[in-house]
Amino acid sequence: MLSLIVFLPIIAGLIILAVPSSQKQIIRIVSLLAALAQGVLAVLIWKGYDPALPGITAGPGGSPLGSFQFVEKIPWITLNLGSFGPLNIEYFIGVDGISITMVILTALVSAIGVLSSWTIQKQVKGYFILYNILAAAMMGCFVSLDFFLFYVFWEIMLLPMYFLIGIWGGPNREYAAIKFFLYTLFGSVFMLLVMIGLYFSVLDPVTGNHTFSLVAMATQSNFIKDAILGPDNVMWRYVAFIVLFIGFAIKVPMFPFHTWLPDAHVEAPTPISVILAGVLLKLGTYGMIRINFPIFPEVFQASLFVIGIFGAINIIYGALCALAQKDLKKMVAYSSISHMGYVLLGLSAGNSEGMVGALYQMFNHGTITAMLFLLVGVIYDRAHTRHIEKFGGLASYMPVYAAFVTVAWFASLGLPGLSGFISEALVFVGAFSSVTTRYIAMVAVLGIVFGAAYLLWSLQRMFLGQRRPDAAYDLVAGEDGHEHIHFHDWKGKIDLDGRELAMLVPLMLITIFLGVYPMPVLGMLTSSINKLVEVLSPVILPQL
Amino acid sequence: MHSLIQLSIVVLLLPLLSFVILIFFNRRLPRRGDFVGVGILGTAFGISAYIFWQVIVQSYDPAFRVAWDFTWINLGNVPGVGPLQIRMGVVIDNLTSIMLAMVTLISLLVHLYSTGYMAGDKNYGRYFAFLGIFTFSMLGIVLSDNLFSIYIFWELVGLSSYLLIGFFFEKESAADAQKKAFLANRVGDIGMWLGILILYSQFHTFSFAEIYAKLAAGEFGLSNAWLTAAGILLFMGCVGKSAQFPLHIWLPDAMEGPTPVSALIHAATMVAAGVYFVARIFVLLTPDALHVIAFIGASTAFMAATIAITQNDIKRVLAYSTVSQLGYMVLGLGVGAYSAALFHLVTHAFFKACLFLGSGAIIHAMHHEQDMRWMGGLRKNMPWTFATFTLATLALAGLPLTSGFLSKDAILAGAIGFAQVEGGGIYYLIPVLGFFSAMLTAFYMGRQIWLVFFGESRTHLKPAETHHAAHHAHDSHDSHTDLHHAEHQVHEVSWNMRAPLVILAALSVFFVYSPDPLDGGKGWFMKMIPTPATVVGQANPQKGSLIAAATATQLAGAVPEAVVGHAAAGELPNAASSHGQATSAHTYSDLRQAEIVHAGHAAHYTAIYISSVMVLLGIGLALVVYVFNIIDPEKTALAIRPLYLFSLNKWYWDEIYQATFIKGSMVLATTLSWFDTHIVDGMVNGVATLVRKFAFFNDSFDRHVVDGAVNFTAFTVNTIGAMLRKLQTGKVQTYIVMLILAVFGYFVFYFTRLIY
Amino acid sequence: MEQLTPIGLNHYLTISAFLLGFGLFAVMTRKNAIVVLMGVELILNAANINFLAFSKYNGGMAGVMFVLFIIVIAAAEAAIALAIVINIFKIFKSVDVSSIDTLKE
Amino acid sequence: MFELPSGAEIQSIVATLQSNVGFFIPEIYLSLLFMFLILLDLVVKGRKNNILPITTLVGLAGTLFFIYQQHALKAGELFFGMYVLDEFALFFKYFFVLSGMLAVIVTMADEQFDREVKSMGEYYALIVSMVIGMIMMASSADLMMIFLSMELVSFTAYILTGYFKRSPRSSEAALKYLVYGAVSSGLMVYGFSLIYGLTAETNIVKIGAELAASNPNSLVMIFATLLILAGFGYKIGAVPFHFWSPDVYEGAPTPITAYLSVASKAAGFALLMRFFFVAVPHGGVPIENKLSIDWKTLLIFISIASMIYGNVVALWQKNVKRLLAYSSIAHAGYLLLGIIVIDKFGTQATLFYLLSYFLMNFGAFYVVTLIANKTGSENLDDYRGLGKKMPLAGAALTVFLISLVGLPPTLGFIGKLMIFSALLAKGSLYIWLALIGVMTSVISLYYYMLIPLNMYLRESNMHDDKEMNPGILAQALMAVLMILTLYFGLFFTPLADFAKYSSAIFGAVLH
Repeated sequence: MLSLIVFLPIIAGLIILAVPSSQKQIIRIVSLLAALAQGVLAVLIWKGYDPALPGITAGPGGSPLGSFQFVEKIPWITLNLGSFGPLNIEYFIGVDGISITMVILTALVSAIGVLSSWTIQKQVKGYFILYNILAAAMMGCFVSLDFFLFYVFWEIMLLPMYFLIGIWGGPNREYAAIKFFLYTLFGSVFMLLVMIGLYFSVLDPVTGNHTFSLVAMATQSNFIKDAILGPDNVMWRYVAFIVLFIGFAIKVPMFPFHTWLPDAHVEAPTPISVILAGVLLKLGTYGMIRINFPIFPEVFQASLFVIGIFGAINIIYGALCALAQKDLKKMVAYSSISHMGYVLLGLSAGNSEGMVGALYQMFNHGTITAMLFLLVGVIYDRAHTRHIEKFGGLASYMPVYAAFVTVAWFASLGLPGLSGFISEALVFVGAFSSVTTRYIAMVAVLGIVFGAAYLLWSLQRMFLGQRRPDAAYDLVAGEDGHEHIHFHDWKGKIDLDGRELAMLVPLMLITIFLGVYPMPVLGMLTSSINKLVEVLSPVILPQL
Repeated sequence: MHSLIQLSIVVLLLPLLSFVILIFFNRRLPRRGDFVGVGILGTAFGISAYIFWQVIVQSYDPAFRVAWDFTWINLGNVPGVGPLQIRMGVVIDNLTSIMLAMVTLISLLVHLYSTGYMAGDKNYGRYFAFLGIFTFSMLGIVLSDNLFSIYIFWELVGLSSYLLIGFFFEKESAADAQKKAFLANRVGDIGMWLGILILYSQFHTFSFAEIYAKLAAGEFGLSNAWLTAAGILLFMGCVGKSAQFPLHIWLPDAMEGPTPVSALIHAATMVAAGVYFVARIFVLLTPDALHVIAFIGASTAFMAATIAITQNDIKRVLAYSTVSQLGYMVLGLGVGAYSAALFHLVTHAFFKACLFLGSGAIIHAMHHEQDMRWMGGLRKNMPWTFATFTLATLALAGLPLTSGFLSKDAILAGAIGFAQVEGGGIYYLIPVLGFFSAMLTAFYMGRQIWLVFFGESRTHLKPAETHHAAHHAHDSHDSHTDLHHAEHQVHEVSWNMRAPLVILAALSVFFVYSPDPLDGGKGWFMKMIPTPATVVGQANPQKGSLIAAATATQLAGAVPEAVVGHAAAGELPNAASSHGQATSAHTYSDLRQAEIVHAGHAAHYTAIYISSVMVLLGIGLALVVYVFNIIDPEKTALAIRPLYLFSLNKWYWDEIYQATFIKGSMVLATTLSWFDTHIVDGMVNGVATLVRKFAFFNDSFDRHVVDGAVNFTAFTVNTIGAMLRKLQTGKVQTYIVMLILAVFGYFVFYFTRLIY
Repeated sequence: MEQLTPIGLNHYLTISAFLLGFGLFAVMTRKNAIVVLMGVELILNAANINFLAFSKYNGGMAGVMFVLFIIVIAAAEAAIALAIVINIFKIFKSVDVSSIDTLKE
Repeated sequence: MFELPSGAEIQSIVATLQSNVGFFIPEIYLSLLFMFLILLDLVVKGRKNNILPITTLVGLAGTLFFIYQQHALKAGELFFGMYVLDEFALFFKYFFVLSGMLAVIVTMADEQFDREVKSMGEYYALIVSMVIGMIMMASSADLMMIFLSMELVSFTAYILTGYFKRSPRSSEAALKYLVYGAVSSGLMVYGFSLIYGLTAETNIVKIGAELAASNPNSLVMIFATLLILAGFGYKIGAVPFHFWSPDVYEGAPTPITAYLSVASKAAGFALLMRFFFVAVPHGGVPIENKLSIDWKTLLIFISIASMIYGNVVALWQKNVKRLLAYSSIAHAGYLLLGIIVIDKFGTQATLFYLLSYFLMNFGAFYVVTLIANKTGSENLDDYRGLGKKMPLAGAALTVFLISLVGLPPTLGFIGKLMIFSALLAKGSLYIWLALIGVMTSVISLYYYMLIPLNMYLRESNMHDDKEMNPGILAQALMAVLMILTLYFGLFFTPLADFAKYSSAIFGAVLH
């Protein structure tokens, strides 16, 4: 089941490989079908998921079953390393509350992404092959419970992303692409070392061999006391934690490792921005939750304050930078930096409210930001510019578009009744309830105001008031007396057309529904998060 | 589930229904579906009236309270806390039922009125949809039984006011105003949110009842300073919504919205929500917090009044009077005159709505002329409007026989009592400011009445171009004005705009509230809304004094009401004996409140005298200036020009904020983004240029990769590379030299290491 | 002539060290390719002397054998070297090692 | 002083020789093949037809069979300890024969030969002789044998490098290679002589024992070690003995470049491992003695220098062959990492890495050759827009480069994984080396990606987007190499087991 959802895009990619590159429509349809099938599978998995099982650590008897669900555990590679015993790498995937939300999100966003890739005209075949590889890799990251497997998927993501930005991107794409690549690789190579170190420090309680299994690593008693990353080796444990954290923080991206994000977003084509903001950023925080924190709980406890500080910096710094942007897409990019800051803050709270909020924020940010980037893409397709100052008064001429933008913008600034609010609220509730991060939370709330400021300001400049003299569109008097808007060299529908609605409406419905009744998602999270908080709580630390 | 609860939920959801219908289908419905809005609100009002009847008239119980809630978010079994849920629910008590009736009534009237006022607007249907969502959120605030849902609806009313202020979004001024309103409210909301967080972090619940119970039980883990902070922070929400100083700036600008909206949202209901909220949390406010509140209220009342006297825009005068009146209410709460403040909330809602709708009628009739200088002599053309407007004005000015007199007077009396109890001194500033503002109120309202209704029409005096501008500013939304625009003759508005005026005016007369035209305390309202017992007291509840304990037992049932028998009564016999009927029913759990209320009643008549004098002074002054022209306003203005300008420019608050916060944050933002692109992204700025010297291939790619973030590394790496590759001379003998050097070099190195 | 110490191991070693030095010097400084190759021969011969000396003083024939092979190898090397140098001369019209540096950064 | 051997002794010597010949079949077979090729060349008059290469391929393939048979034989010393036959040697025998075959294949694909030379003459024969030399390098256990085999390899390499007689670059490369090689082998021999002086032995096993027994003067020892390392280092092309490699790699015919960069480097490593693991005593004793510490520190320096230098300088290259040359220097550094941790796991990792390097480097050079055939250039800028014109070649080259960087799911990733695992398994002392390793591989990403960047992200300056087809056979071979790189990247068990099996011989020596 899970394997299917992971490898469906790969299959689609192979099919596309066989299709002659002239058959653009077929290629698109094939990938769309794959994405939809993924969606269906995601729904099935969601239906079959039992929210009672916590996950995070092994269930009774050290086996993942009874704790994780849809588990597939097949020995993949077994070597004899002589003195180090057999090297076991397993094809070990499964979901718990944390990953299943992300799985659903990924399926949703990649389907949306395929739809919005419809407008891609250049080298369609190559594009969709890479796109499908990317989709598969993302899904794989979220379901893999074996560190080695996770790492493989994690690295596989880089190359398609590099080409997708680099070939189909904007004018400055080379720079953005290589920057993205180098940054993320820099983060992940150290992860490789930590992974190896962990392998030599952890024993699988069942087989008694060294193992890459994240499930085994999440239990401190499985560590060899004097191993390189064992409980005794405090110094290296700290180093490993920091290294891993930076590796993930680059993906988040966390200040000061965020500078690749604005470039990447500005250059990337719309669907890739959607994927990037909708799913890829989540991988950073997901990695922290799945790997970084449970494996080094005591270090996590020690660094709560620092993480919180960085979260607050992200929130406010991102918001302020967004306030100063003239390029709409860059503004949205900085807004995601700001919103991911909420996730970090929630994690740093270290209590259930905060963590649930963080996870929920990940999900909501996925949907909302996808919406934002799609909307940016809509206007960019028409006007070929994203300069905020080059519009004005659009609301009179593109009412539907304006309505969607308004909802999306308000969702992004955390208006109650829309999903973003609940997650931010929970994050603050958690962060404030924990004594460590209380004062940080007090500062971070300023982000709420700045967030409202840049969003409302851009809304006003683009949609309200009158057309600006140097606007990127002209007004022509229609036959019915009213003025109509006209973009030069845009043949299509002025207001949102069917395809765009098909992308936006589902996201919007989800946003509103989850804003009114969050339990469908939260219900899956809570048990896992409570378990996680237990795992992380200082009381069960190994006696160093 | 109690039947009233079911009804109230229906009331809550009906306006939402109207919103949904109208936002999606208004273009398909006849008359853009305005009848849907009016009809639904009519129903809602009917139901709320029934609830009002049930609660207030039928069952005469000051402690009436029914509540119902459900699990909204279930966080499961949280480590360290146990099972944790976030619950949502509604509560009905006397105050709620009164508010319900008031809100739905005014909303209904405004809907009705708007069918006339907004007729022909191109977004007519959307307008009613917005009114619907506003009413929904407002009722949500009224009914919420916990802080979280109040915060949610709090933001939602903010949204709807944002949408309605910016209803004519083609006007830049409107767009600015809506943004300003939303942001100012957000600032307030931050404080409120933090206050909520403080309470939650201690009790892991949002529900009023549970929080109060736990507070009274002394479970508040932090110091009392935190509690005071919580109170003040929560009050910040009110500061934002009720436009208290220093966040009052948004309300006058909010007049960019359609006038009925100003009446509904920015006069009667939403701005009053702040006061309502403070009343809800009244019991957890510590004395220090109350002092802050009182002072802010007083200063707001005074400042707004001083500004109002010089404004020329008819709506702006009313807006500032609204701010000022809200100041009164906050002041009232601050001094502990709980019932009086809420009483004033209700009365003010009616007469201020009446005033706004009246001004709307005038503006409508004057073809969107808003400047009082160009009005005048309207009483002949618009008798109905004149009559109702005048009545409401008298109520606002607080002349006897009006509702305004009763409530304002009670507040002032409370203020005096408060001052006495707190031991005079600086505290006397509060009543003094109150009375002075009363005079100013009377003055500027008199001025307004006179400028608008008396004398001769001054339309022709208006400079043409401004007139033109004013007209064009508005023609965006109104087509039929253009027809009438040709001839300038003013006439009375149609029935659907007249009826609301009459109703509201009728509700501004004293006997609606109290048999005694001079004492609201004798009226039903203040009997039904007694001052609840505080759950904090002056002393730290942890001390577990007799009183606190008693309170706790009382509050175990979460009844925000304290009938602490002999315990307290024994302590204050005089309080028990010499209260008027209003309070004879209850004695108070802590001395301070008791004394204040007692002193307030003692001060009742003094208050009446002083305030009447003040009001008469004010009106007299107005007459002197504007009727008998004994004092020429222009001359005076010139004589005290600095003061005049100060008032005319609203104490320069906008300019100050513009210069400090807005500029500040913009500068900060630009600086940071520069920092981002140049410093963070280029580690060291000079590096980039330095590196270009080393950059060998000169296409953009490398120049870029060489500056930029990853590229500090790239820089060092490249430079090293550039230096090392010099070794590759292409001469084989250099290579050999290198080889020999390497071998013998290491040998020497090893040798030296061997020696040392 | 008792002050003359009999020729000992260290004499051979010194000689070979000198030879090595000369060889390296020639290889590093001489321009003519042929001379450079002669330097190489010097180095090899330095090794040869070492081997012979050691095999004399440590006993065993291995060193001697080694020397034989080295001499053969040196001859072969010389042959190949000359071929290449001639080819170089054909192309560059010079056998100046230091001037042949077209392949470089 | 040397008494003559008696008849009986001579008899026994002859007997041993006879008995040992059976262990020597592949080498003999290859020598026959060598001669046969020369004769065949006389027959075909060096005409350019596929007879010679095909024969070579078949012949080499045949060798594999004989090598396979040797698995059955019991490992041991031959010819009085001159020569050994063990799994380690077998591994490299396969390795060299296969790389020889690949070299032949690349040569067949390379059209440069048609332009540059009239007759292929003894070219293939030389390749075969080089294979022989390298095989003997891998299995020689005596200083003399080592020297001879190395020289055999070197000489053939000189000739092959200068095979384009009329091309100045080729000839210059040959000259530089010759001079540099001669000097460093000379130094090595001098080092040998010193060792011989210290131990009076030429067999490395005996040398090891001798050194362990008598604790020699470490100053002389380090000097000898340095000189010997100069010889080995020049074969493996590690800093600071690498200077010849960029020039030679650039000048030599591409197949030879590939061959040198893979095979002779591997031979150098085989020699290095055998010599130091066996000759330098460190083994059984838990406390490593001074010698091993000395040369280990030496190797650490060298490997760090190679990793940094190779990757950093490569950033500047515009010629793809030269770029790959520098990358091969860097890879020498990574390989040394595996040797530095003196244990079985490390050896296994090194051998594994050699295998992966063999695959990806040959692949890369092969694609470069094919591209050069079409564009006639190895210049980075001429790769613009090739991604569209030669889709498969582009994809394959990208895969090989990614593998060289060491990203999953490729073989190169597993190679790095095992090297780093070996380091980390050894303990915290070696983590810093691992850190340097990963850092430098991040740097390497940058210049490796320059090639795909030019191929895909940039438009070609000449605007004809017609596909260039390198021919079905070449396509197929590329695809096979690419798929192997990916497949073994995901399922590397067989290779890893083979590497372990081959490194078993050091079980006695290494703890």
